[in-house]
Formats: sequence, structure tokens, C-alpha cells
Amino acid sequence: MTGGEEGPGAAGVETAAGHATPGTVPPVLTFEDVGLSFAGVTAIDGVSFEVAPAELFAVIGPNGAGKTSVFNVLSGVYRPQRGRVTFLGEDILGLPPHRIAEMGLARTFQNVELFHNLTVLDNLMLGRHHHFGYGPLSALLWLGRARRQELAARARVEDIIDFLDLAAWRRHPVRLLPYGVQKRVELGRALAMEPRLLLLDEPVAGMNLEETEDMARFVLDARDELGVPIVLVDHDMGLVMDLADRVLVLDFGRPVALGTPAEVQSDPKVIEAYLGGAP
Amino acid sequence: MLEVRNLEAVYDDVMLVLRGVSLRVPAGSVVALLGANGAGKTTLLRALSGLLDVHDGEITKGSVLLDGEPVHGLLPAQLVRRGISQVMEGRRIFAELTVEENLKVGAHTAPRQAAANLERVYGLFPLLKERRKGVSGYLSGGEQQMLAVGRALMSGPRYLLLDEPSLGLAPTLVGQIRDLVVEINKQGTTILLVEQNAAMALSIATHGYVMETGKIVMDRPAAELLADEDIKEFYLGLGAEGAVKSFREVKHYRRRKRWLS
Amino acid sequence: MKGVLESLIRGLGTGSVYALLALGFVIIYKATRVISFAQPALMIAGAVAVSYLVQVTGFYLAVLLSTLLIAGVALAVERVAIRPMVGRPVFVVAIITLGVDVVIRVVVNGFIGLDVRQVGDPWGLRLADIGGLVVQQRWIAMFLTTAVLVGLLFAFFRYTRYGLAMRAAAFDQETALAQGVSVGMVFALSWGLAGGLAAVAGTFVGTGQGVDQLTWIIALKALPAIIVGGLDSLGGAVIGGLVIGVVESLVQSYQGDLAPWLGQNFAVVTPYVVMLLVLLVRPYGLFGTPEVERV
Amino acid sequence: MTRMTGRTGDLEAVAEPPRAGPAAPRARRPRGRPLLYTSYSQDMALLDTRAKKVWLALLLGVAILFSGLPDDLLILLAGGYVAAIGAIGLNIVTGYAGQVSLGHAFFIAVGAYTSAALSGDPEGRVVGFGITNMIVWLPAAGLVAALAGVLVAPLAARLRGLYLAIVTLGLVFLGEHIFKEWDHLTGGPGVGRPAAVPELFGFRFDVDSALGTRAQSLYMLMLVLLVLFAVTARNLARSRIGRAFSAIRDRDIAAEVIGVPLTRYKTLAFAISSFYAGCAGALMYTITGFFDPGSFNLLMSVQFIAMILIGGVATVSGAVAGALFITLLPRLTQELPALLPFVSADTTQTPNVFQVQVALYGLLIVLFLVFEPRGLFGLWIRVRAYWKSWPFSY
Amino acid sequence: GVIRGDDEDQKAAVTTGVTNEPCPLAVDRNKGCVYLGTISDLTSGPFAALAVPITQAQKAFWNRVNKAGGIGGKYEVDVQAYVRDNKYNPETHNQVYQEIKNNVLGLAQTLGSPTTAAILADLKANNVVSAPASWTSAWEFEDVIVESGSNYCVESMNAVDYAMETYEPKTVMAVHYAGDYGADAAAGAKIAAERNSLEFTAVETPAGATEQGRAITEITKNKPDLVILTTGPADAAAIIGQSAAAGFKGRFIGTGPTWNPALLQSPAAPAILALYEQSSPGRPWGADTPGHRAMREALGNVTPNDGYTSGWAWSYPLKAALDKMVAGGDISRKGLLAAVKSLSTVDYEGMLPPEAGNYAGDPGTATFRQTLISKPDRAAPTGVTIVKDFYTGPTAQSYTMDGPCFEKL
Ligand SMILES: Nc1ncnc2c1ncn2[C@@H]1O[C@H](COP(=O)(O)OP(=O)(O)OP(=O)(O)O)[C@@H](O)[C@H]1O
Ligand SMILES: Nc1ncnc2c1ncn2[C@@H]1O[C@H](COP(=O)(O)OP(=O)(O)OP(=O)(O)O)[C@@H](O)[C@H]1O
Ligand SMILES: CC(C)C[C@H](N)C(=O)O
Ligand SMILES: [Mg+2]
Ligand SMILES: [Mg+2]
Repeated sequence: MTGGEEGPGAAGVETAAGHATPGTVPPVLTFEDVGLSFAGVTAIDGVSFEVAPAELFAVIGPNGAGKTSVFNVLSGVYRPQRGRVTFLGEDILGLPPHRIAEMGLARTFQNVELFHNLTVLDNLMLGRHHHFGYGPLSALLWLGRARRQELAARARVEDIIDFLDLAAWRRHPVRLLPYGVQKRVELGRALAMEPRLLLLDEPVAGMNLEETEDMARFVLDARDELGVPIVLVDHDMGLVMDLADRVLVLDFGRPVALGTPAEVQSDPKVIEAYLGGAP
Repeated sequence: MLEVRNLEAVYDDVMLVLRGVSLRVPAGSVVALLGANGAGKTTLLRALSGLLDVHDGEITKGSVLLDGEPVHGLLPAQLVRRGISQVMEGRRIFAELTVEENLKVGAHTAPRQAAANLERVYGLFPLLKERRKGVSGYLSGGEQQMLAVGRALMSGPRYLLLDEPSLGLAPTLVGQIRDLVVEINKQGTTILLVEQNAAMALSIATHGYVMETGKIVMDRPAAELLADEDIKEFYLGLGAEGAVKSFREVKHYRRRKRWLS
Repeated sequence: MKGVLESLIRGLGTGSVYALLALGFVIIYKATRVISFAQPALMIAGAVAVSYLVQVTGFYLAVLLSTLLIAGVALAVERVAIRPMVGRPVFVVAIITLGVDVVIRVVVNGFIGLDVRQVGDPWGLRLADIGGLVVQQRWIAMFLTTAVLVGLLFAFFRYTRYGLAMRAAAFDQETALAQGVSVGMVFALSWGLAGGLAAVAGTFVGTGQGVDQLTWIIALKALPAIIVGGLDSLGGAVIGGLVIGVVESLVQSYQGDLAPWLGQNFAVVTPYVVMLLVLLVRPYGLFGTPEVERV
Repeated sequence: MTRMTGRTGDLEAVAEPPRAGPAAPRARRPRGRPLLYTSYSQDMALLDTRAKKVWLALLLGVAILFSGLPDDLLILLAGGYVAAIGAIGLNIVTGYAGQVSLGHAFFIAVGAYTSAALSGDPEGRVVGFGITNMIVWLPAAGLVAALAGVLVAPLAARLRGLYLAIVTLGLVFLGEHIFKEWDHLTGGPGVGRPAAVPELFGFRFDVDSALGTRAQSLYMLMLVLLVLFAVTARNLARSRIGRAFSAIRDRDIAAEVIGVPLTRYKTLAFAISSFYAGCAGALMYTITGFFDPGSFNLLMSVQFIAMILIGGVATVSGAVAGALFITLLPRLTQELPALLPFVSADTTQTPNVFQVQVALYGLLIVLFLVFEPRGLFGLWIRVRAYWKSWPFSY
Repeated sequence: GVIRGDDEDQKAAVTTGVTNEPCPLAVDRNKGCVYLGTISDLTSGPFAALAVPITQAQKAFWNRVNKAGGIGGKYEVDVQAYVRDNKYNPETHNQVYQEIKNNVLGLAQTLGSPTTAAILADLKANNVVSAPASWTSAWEFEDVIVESGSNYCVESMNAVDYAMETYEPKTVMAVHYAGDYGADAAAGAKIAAERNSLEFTAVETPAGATEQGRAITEITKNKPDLVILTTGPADAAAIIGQSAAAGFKGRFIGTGPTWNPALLQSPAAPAILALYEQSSPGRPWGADTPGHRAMREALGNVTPNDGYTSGWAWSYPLKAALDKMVAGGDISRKGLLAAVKSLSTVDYEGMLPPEAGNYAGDPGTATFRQTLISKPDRAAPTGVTIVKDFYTGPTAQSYTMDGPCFEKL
């Protein structure tokens, strides 16, 4: 990993670099020369990158650059026409989304995709879905197994509720929550999955500064305390440049630059395509 | 002028969300409305555009005046015809319609200007023109946001209520939206801008309001707000010395906001 | 061969009725995403109205008046029972239409009484000979009427802004409201049109055989037709109706010889079998708009 | 709205949110019932509040007391309880999992015929195996119906919304055709066949006995079974499976991305729902003792949909309430016309009592849904909200 | 602790469904009251159009009985207090039956076969004598059911025999609904065809005028000389009209319920007048018998319909049995059933021959086997006039009733 020696993110990068260094430890995720297009629209065109353990990797780019599509490929929603994607050493292309989720890939969505009639609690409990090991019969009769597992899951979910400061909304159907809180619930649901890789698609969109700060904290804590590698997409450059260890810049589905925030920020191509004006 | 007087709004007959909000949007101005998640900004806009009903919400007190005339009993369609148009939170495009069809629905109340407005919107967002035959639901998030803004312009509104127009837009586009707002304001459209990007909003607004838990807690000219210590700290992210803080340094501790005491 | 052709033509004839019926369902669906189970009642009400009016005004005027009358009834229903439901789950609305159907049908049955009522159409069971093919005149009339009405509807949806407004309202009522679309107006329009279409369809159902208290059941044939065509497609409704009519007619004629093991009245369920087969290949029917889903 | 945070130092300064976080355990409660849990298991219990326990006990008590009602009402209620089992089943696939099924009548039929065939007279005109013990034919009816559910699920899983609704409706029509043709099993239309014999280890519920009249026995049987089926359904709803169903209903793509296999769970929903339907079908006709293949029609499916909509979607108690409402409604509307002076009792007059009854049935459904679209459950919520906030209106 | 059935201890009650109090609408308030229930298809079921006049006629019938002094001078009969709608659904039928069963002595009407089958066990268990509104051959085997007029099975046998002597057909096709009505008749046609060595085919057809395509194709393709129709009126019109339009020249004979006078206004009228005849278990509305005259007078100004005629005729055996019960002194359900079992003739006031009311013998001998043939006639009140009065064809004559016919198709 190209540990950032300068810039505001230096301290964090060192923490991350402490966890792993490319070359010595195999990457959690490799994305190799992936190409994806829809009738007439090329969404991803020859993108490659790797994510190291405990790395905070950011993907940025103009609207329509293909960032969300990258996430959709990773989580199995889109099937690319070419390329290879390995997660924890296993080829995941072609696997159904739920299989990939079971392997430990969790994500949040750009347009909040919560289960809007369910409470915050149930949404988070759903994050733990594949950690349960009991079947329909046990569920119908609420036998010991189901009961025990549900209780254990509840305890973990409560930890996350505490962590994300959601206690006040616990029993609210999420559809009634303000947008910003919904985004936090989504993060909570992803964390409840105990992910081995976390994808965050614009986690601070629609948040004011204060809330962005909170979210930044949560993201960093998740990475530092749980050691989960994270791929982050956002248009809030302040956040991305502060948090990310490395940044990949896409434009029209093609990679434009890949490097530390500092490197990327000063790349004229990036400035022209995305940042606009001075960095 | 669009004016809100002492407005109270309730959801589901029990949840009081707006508690006596008063606010004025003078014709020709750009007014910014800031506030944390859940403060009630969206609810206020719903009250202005007549959409509370759909959410089981209700105005229980106060009034909304358009050029001195009460309009809070009117249906959304009537309000649109009177020149109030809204960009709804969360884009809300008609995902099954094409880009162009979405825009045409926006022009429902102004069929005569449809063609001209369409050209104008395409001028603002060339990308939309490129994809005009495409099914809008497949657009990327940011593209959809452009469409939502463009659609609101199609009725040629006198008052434009923008609920977080820059949400999910790339920095370059945020700049463009900012310019766009300035531009359409110059062309005579009055704007009420709800934004989380306070720096952007206050840089173009003439006046600003800050809302917390259903109340207006600050009501000042934009320039004054920009200079306010709390606004600087809580909305602009400037430290005491005016330097930009790093997100890495944020602690889980917040100073008590002055306006709450 | 001639048998096949005649069976085909008979299929097109009954298929035209299904198509007319289907159009009413589709129009309401397009604007509200609701399948109106009140259509059967409106259809039969239309036919019964004609059967009374025809004695005074003659057939064509009776059809016109009945169309207006039933459109009016549909508008009233919409205003009283459907409009308050703007923004509510569509299935609740669908069940409401079912309640409406029950109420209207009881009233209409009162007017049907014990009889089989005749609509007094000019075609009766008379035949026409087209190049050696013997065809019932009423089938030709149905076919032409359907064609004309579909043409008019297409023009309406193509050249007025209401077609688009309907689709927008169907997709998201709140957002449509925010664009200044009067969703109530859209509802009323769709119900009015569907009511009028139901009356015309009902009249044709009654040609040649009359209507009695059980005739409403035929309106259910429109359901597989609209699924085959795609729930929100006018053209699909017509094609779906015709396909179902033709297949059913062919099955009626030949299944007994070719596949007797399917049971004696397999034709009755062929619409549903056709529907299932189409859906296996195309989950949104032949011309339905696929639901857009992306995350 | 400012958050109530557990960590910031200025908790006291936070304005009390209007009814925010009402049931937040371990948090300070702004207003309402004192509701303090000391463990998650208390919080997650089936009856998590005192009020619920009291209500349930009260309801059960009343239901048991009802067994002293006249026989015809008992029969009616017993029918209502069986319908409730069916409605709970439909609620699983439609209310919880969001797969609108108009095919419920078909699964009911499968259950009814399975049980009737198993317990039927081997010497009779129609198929029968003479196994009258309920312990055999009831689960069998459920399982065969569940199997039917599993068979249709793959197609159903591909379809959405009303497409699914109408396809399942097609199932009803196909089923009607099959049942009418297969008269060796069904007796044929207009003829029918005897239903399953409700016998449990030698005790017949469908004849008068020392323990009570036939109506009383049937009533108690159905009551006990309903409680059983309701409790298991509640368990299911609060388990991972019930949650996964709701997730699929609310947002299927997101559900899949967090690890819920869609097809498997849709299939499971159909299977469980059909199991309930099958059992309901088996029980339903033990009351009349006889049934006709024409009964399993669109109307029946629609009535079940109406039950869950009127009761309140995705709640077990709603399904029960809705089922009772729909089964009792005709009886209710029978009494009403007597109060209206203009309706004639003469069947040839219009309007006559019988027409008014049917029209009222339709009308009441319309009125009810227009004024309380959330159903009986919504009504209950409203009443409760009213009392909770009383005497403060907001 | 529930009061049930016959043990009911009401002050004025003589027995279940009989009171010493006068009927609510009593003619003579000094008489007691016998309550009879009616369960019919009154609103939304498939037979509503027939059921309504049946019910209406029975009301008039019993009213006339009451005016004429009631039963044995002691009781009047009420058929209006307990009328219920079954919507032709067995479950509903059973439900409403449960509702009224403890208030009535017997049933003045229980309409439909599957519906009645759903309460049959209870009727038998509690000795509830009932007049059916259906003509299925299954009732020949039930003591509690007092049927009137020949069943569909016999009616079709006679129809085929009639055609044998009139048209000498070589081939017969039965076009029929499924079940007790259609299949019962088709079975009769089949038995008669076999006996007359005719070629026989049966075509089952669903209800719905637009669903008759297959039946029409079968008819026009196979060109049978005789078609025995057991459908509803609208369907019959569709079949006859369109077959004729396609050039079919054979004969049609329909059973009773296929007819509706309004068919003569339909476009199929010419075909009907040319090709159709009707068999029926009794004489039509306009017939000149004391019973018919009384019925017309009692009903007054109604649109003629043979639903009335059947409803009226179905009531005679019950009246006879009630008379006999009161005369015998055992006023109870058991008494009524005993009275029924001892009836070997019933005075139908000429509407049916007295032997039609034989409930004493075993089915083999007691089954009534006479029917009539009528032809369409615009001048007649219900559109038909008799061409062949009550007769028994050779097939019906020699046939042994050993089970419901519909099982034999
Ligand atoms: N399912 C699809 N069908 C058609 N086009 C699609 C589909 N998904 C994505 N696209 C197109 O692919 C391109 C990339 O979309 P994507 O959502 O990945 O962009 P993004 O980088 O996330 O943009 P934003 O920042 O605006 O969210 C866009 O032009 C979009 O319209
Ligand atoms: N339909 C509704 N029913 C009940 N409560 C609602 C409803 N919509 C919003 N609320 C509540 O009203 C309050 C204000 O919400 P609103 O959406 O107006 O906030 P906002 O200021 O727009 O927040 P954000 O910046 O996150 O969009 C919140 O507490 C929310 O939970
Ligand atoms: C007279 C008719 C209503 C009888 C009917 N065909 C039945 O047997 O059910
Ligand atoms: Mg994106
Ligand atoms: Mg908002």
C-alpha cells in the first residue's frame, strides 16, 4: 500500500498500513479488467484494482462514471461481460447476490434501500440473516435453538444500535425516519452482517456537516475497531480525501487515476474530469 | 412573496413536526433553509406544495400565503398552476418513463411552453439530452438528480422549492447547480433552497433560516449567518480559527449549540 | 381447412369482445395500477341499459346513451369510492372495486329479472359470406368497432398530455401531484373511459344471445387477455384478447379430437393456459412495461 | 429533530422529541406505559407487554365462554375460526412476503380433497381410504397443499405484483377445471362428496356426545386449532424467516444483497401459506360434512384477500379479525334490512331483503376500506393512540 | 346446557317449529302455526332467476292453504319467517340451515342438489321433511325429501322415446351441464338410446352463452338427428341459434330448466321455433287444471314463468303430509315423516297425476315416470304449448331405479 506520508489523512493511513501491506498479505478483493455495458451504455470499461485487508479504499468520479456499477458487480446484482472478480480468494462472478453476502460482503446503497415498513431493529436483525442456523420448523415452534439464536443476535444488534446512536429510533418503521438517519440505519444493517468487506455508496449524501462528521467517525471506527476493509464512494471530497488510504478515479467507466488522496487531488486529469477548479 | 406564518404540522394526527414555523421568501430572492436531519425541512416543503395530505399529515395551525393570499388549502395541482414547483427529496423520478417523458410530465401544467422549456433543460443538462430516449430508472443517481431538477423547471415556476438539489452530485455539478440556481433566479424565479451543503447554499442566498426540531432557531441575512460562530462550526466545518477541520480529528463530542440554550 | 378458417374467424369475433373488455381494465390499470373488479358489473349494466333503451330509441342511439350513462356511473363510483383512496395500496382499492361490483350487480340483476334480455342489435345471428367463408355479421361489427375504438384511444394517448399524466400518476401519485398532475382528474378520466368501454363491450356480449344474470362472468376472460398482452398496454390488450379468442375457439373445435384426455371442457381454461405459457417466456406479457429496478 | 444520544454530555438539553422512540427499552421514556425490560428475552417475548397478555387472556376467556352460545352461532364462529386459519396462511405469503396470491382457493381445495379422500368411505362412490383420524389427515392435507405450493412457486417467483395475482387466479380456474373433471375424487359439480370425518382417537367432533353438542365440539376443536396455528404463525413472523419475508416484500433486491435467497424464500412462503390453506380446507368442510367442487372459485380467493385487507395486512391478529368480520358479515347484514322500512321481504320485489343483504355486504366492505384503509388493525391502533395520548390531543 | 331441537321447552311450542300461537301473518288468529323454512338461491347464485319465482309461488300456495282453513282446521303454515339465501353454495346452505333448523318443522324448499346434500345428513338425523327444488334422481332414495314430478333422468328417457316415434332418429347427442342436472338427464338419454339401439354421444358443456363454441362444433360436425339439451336458457339459445345458422337441421329437445319465454324474443327465435321442443315434468303455466287456475289466481298479475308452476306443484306433497300428520295426532317431525312414508298418492289438483306423490313404496316402484312434451308457441303465456301430455315411454317404464342416474353416465 502506498502509505500517505503527507496530507490530512496521514495518521489514518499509518493505522491502516499497520494492518497490512500489499505483497505480503493477499488482497481481500481483486477486480481485474472488468467490463460492463448495457444496451448502448458502457458503465465499466477495463477497471482493475485491489483492496488490501483493513484498507479504506475510495472510488470517485463524475455522475454516471460507473461507481455504483462497480458495487453492483461486486455484490452480484450486475453480471459484467468481461473481467474477473475475486473476493477472499474466490471467484465471485456469477454467484447470486445472497451467496456473495454470505461470504461476507456487505454494502449500503446510494438510494437508501431499507425495508421501509420494518422497524430499525428488524432492519438490523435482517443484517444477521445468514448468521442464523435454524430452520422453518424451529421458527414455527420457537424451539430453544431459534430462541437462543435470536437472543444472541439481538444482543449484537443492540451493540450496533449503541454504536450508531440509533437507540431513539429503535422501534420506528424506517420509512418515517429522516433521510440522514436512514443512511445510518443502512450502515448499521451492513455492520450487523459482520462483513469482511464493506461497500459504502455515498454514505454522507444529504447529510449536514455535523452528521457527516458522525458518519466519518462511524466509518473510521468500523475500520479500526473491526478491521473491516472498506470501499467508499462519495462526492464529498472533504470526507473522501480525509479518510481514504487510496483513491480510484473513474470517468465514463474508465480508470483515470489511482493513488493516495494527495496524488489524486493534484492529478490534472482528475481535476478536469471531476473536481473542477482548484483542489 | 411566499410567506409561512406560525405553521404547525402534524403527521398521523399525533406527531407534531412543525411547531410554529414562520418564514418569508420575498419575490426574487434566494432563501436558504438549513437544519439537521429530521428538523422538519421536508415537512415544511410538503406543507408549501400541498403534499402533506399524501403522508397523512395535516396543517393544524398557521397559514401559507402566496402574495398575501392564503393557499394552504389548495391542491398540489392548483399550487403548481400558481407557480409553485418542488424538487422532491430523493429524486422521485418516474423510473418507468423515459427521460424525456419525465420532463414532459413536469410540463403538465404548461403545455404551451413545454417545447421551449425542454430545450432550456437540455441546454442545462446535455447529458439528459443524450439519454432522452432512455428509461430514466436506469440512470445513475446523479443523473437522476439532474432529471429531478430539470423536471421541476419544466413548468416554468415562479417559486421553486428545492429539497437538497445537490444531493449526490459530483463537485463540478454542485458548482453548476449553484450557477443554475443563480441563473434561474436572475430570470425571475424565486427560490427556497433546502441544502445540507451550507457553504454552497449560503454563498448564493440572500437570507437564511436554520431549523431545529420543528422550529426556526435562526433567521438572518445569509452574510450574517456565514459569519456566525455556530454556523461556522456546525454547518461549514470551520474550526475556531477558520481552518478546515479534518474528519479524522472529529471526536464524538459536540459542544452545546448556542441557539438551544 | 375451411373449418380451421371459420373457427379462426369465430375466435377473432369473440376475441374482439375480450379485447374491448380488456381495454377497460387496461385503462384503469394504466392510471391507477389497480385491476378494477367493477368492470364486469359495469359491462352488464351497459348491456342491460341498452336492452331497455333500445325499445325507445333504436339500437345505435341506445348504445350511445348507455355508454354515456355507464361512464357516468363509473365516474360516480370513482368519485365516491376510489378518489378517497389516492395514495393507498392498490390492493385495498382492488378489493373496494370488488365491493362496488357486488353492489352494482345486485341492482342490475333487479333490472334483468327472470328474463334473458335482448339488446336488439341489427345483426342477430345473421351470416355474411366472405369469399366462401361463412361468418356471423356481429363478429364483423365487433371487430370493426374494436378497431375504431382502439384507434381513437391510441390517438388520445398519443396526442394529449393525459396519456403521459396517467402513466406518471400510476407510477408515483405523490410525485405526479407535485408536477401539477391532478391525480383525481386522471382517475376520473380513466374510470369514465373504462365505464364507457364496458358498456360497449357489454352490448356486444349481448348481441345474438342476450344477457342474463350470469353473463357478467365473461368479463373475467379479459384478465388473462390483459396479462398476455401486458397489463399496461392498449395494443397488448387487443392482441391478448384476439389471441385468447382464437386459441379458445381452436381448442373448442379440435381439442376433443386431438387431446381428449385434457378433459371435456378444456377450452374454458385455455385462456389461463395461454397466459401461463406466455408468462413463462415473458414475465410482463407480450407488451407490458417491465418494472424498472436498479440499486 | 435532535437525537437523544446516549453519549453526548448534554442529554438534558435535548428537547423532548414528540413521541420519538416510544418503545425504546433502557432509554428514558417520554410518556406512556412504564415499560422496563431487563433482558432482551423479555423484550422479544411473544406477549411483550402486560396489556397484550391481559388482552389475550380476555379474548380467550370470552371465546371459551362463547361455547355456551346457540348452536347455529357456534357453527358460524367455528367456520370463522377455520377461515381465520386460512387467512393467516394467506397473510404469510401475501401480507408478510408480499406475494399477492389469488390462488388461495386452490390450495384450500387441495387440502379439502386430500383429507376427504384419506378419511372417505372406501366403499363409497368417490375415492376414500377410510383413515378418519385427524392426526393423519390434517397434517397430510397441509403437506399435500404445501407441495402444491412448492410446485407453483418457481413460476410465481418470476412474477411481480398483479401479474402474480392473476397467474395465481389462473391456478384457481385450472383447479376448478380439474376438480370438476376428476369426479372420481370430487363427485363432480352439482354432486360433490362428503368431507373428512373429524375424529381424534375415536372421538367424533361432528356428532353430539357426552361432552357437548356437535356444534360445541366443533367450536372448541376449531378454537384450539386456531390458537395453535396463530401462535405458530406469530413465531414464524418474529423469526429470521418472517423477517426475511418482510424484507422480500419491502425491497427484494436489497433483501437478496443482504443474503436472503429470493426464490428459496418465496417458495418457502408459498409452502407454509399453502400448508395453512390445506389445513383450513380440510377443516372447513368437516362442519358442513359435504362440499362441491364449484366452491373453490375466484370468490373464495377474493374473500380471503378481503379478510387480510380488512383485518390489517401482515398481522396475525388482523387476519383473525378480518376472517371473523367477513364470516359474520352476512349474518349481520341479515339483521339490518329489518330496520329499513322500504325493503320488502318479498323476493320478487326490488329492493328486497336479500338483495339489500348482498348489496350491504359489498357496501360495508367499501365503506370500511375507504374510511379505515389500514383495516381493523388500523382501527385498533387509532383507538389505542387516542387513549394513549388522552387527554393531550397531540 | 344448551336447549336443543325436540327437547325445546317453549310455552307455546307444541314441538319444534309448531306453536299454539298464531302465525305472525295469520288469517285466523285462533289457529296454531307450523313453520316451514325456505333455503333458496335468491340473489347472486346461478339459479336466482328460477328460485325467486319458485319461492314466490310457494308463499302464495301456503297463503291459499291458510285461507282455506289451514291444516286440519288447527294450524296455519308460515313459510315467510324463515327464508334464507343460499347463493347456491353448499356451505352457506348449511350455515343458514343451522340457523333456522330449530325453528322449523320442515323445509318448504331446499334448492339445489349439492346444497341439499350438504344438509342431508342432518335432515335425516333429525327427521326434517323437506320439499326439494330440483329434480335429480338422487331424491328417489331419500325418505325425508318429498320430490314432485319425474326426475331429469326419466324426463330424458321419455324425450328420447318420444323422438323415436315422432322423428325416428338414428343418432342422439346429449349436450349437458355437468352434475346432477345435466349428467342426470344425459344418463337418461343414454339409457334410452341404448334401449333403442341408437348411436349415443354425450357432450358436457360449461355455463355461459359464449362458452358454447365446442358444443356447437360437436353438433354441426357430428350432425346427430336428436340433441337432448340440459343447459340454461341463454346457453340453449346460443346452441340452437348458432347450430341452425351453421346449417344444422336436426331436432332439439330440452329439459324443463332450459326454457325461458324470453328466448322467443332472441335472435335465435326462428331456429327455436323450427327445431326445438321441450320436455317437462309438469304442465306449463297456462294449463287448464284446477291447480293451475288456483295458482294463476293466487299470484295475480305476474310475468308468467314456469318457476312459479314448479314451486307451486312442489308444495302439494308437504301439504298432504301435514294434513295427514295433524289427522294422525302426532304433531312432530317424526309424525310428519311417518305421514310422508304412508303417502302413496297426493292430490295435485290436476297439476300432476296423484301417483306422482307416492312416497310409500321403494324407489323401484314409487318413482314417478310420466313427463310431457311441449313446443314453442308465441301465443302461449310461457311460450310453450303441450304437444304430448303426461306419458311414460317404454324405456322409463321398464327401467329399474337402483341409484342416482348421474352416476351412470
Ligand atoms: N441497469 C442499467 N441499465 C442501463 N444503464 C445503466 C444501468 N445501470 C447503470 N447504467 C448506466 O451506467 C452508467 C454508470 O452508472 P453508475 O450508477 O455506476 O454511475 P455512478 O458512478 O454511480 O454515478 P453517480 O455518482 O451519479 O451515482 C450510467 O450512465 C448509468 O445510466
Ligand atoms: N409520513 C410521516 N409520518 C410520520 N412522521 C413523519 C413522516 N415524515 C416525516 N416524519 C417525521 O417528521 C420529522 C421531520 O422529518 P422531515 O423529513 O421533515 O425532516 P428533514 O428536516 O427534511 O430531514 P432530512 O434532512 O433528513 O431530510 C422526523 O422526525 C420524521 O420522523
Ligand atoms: C330447479 C333447479 C334450480 C335445480 C338445479 N338444476 C339443481 O338441481 O341444483
Ligand atoms: Mg452511484
Ligand atoms: Mg428532508
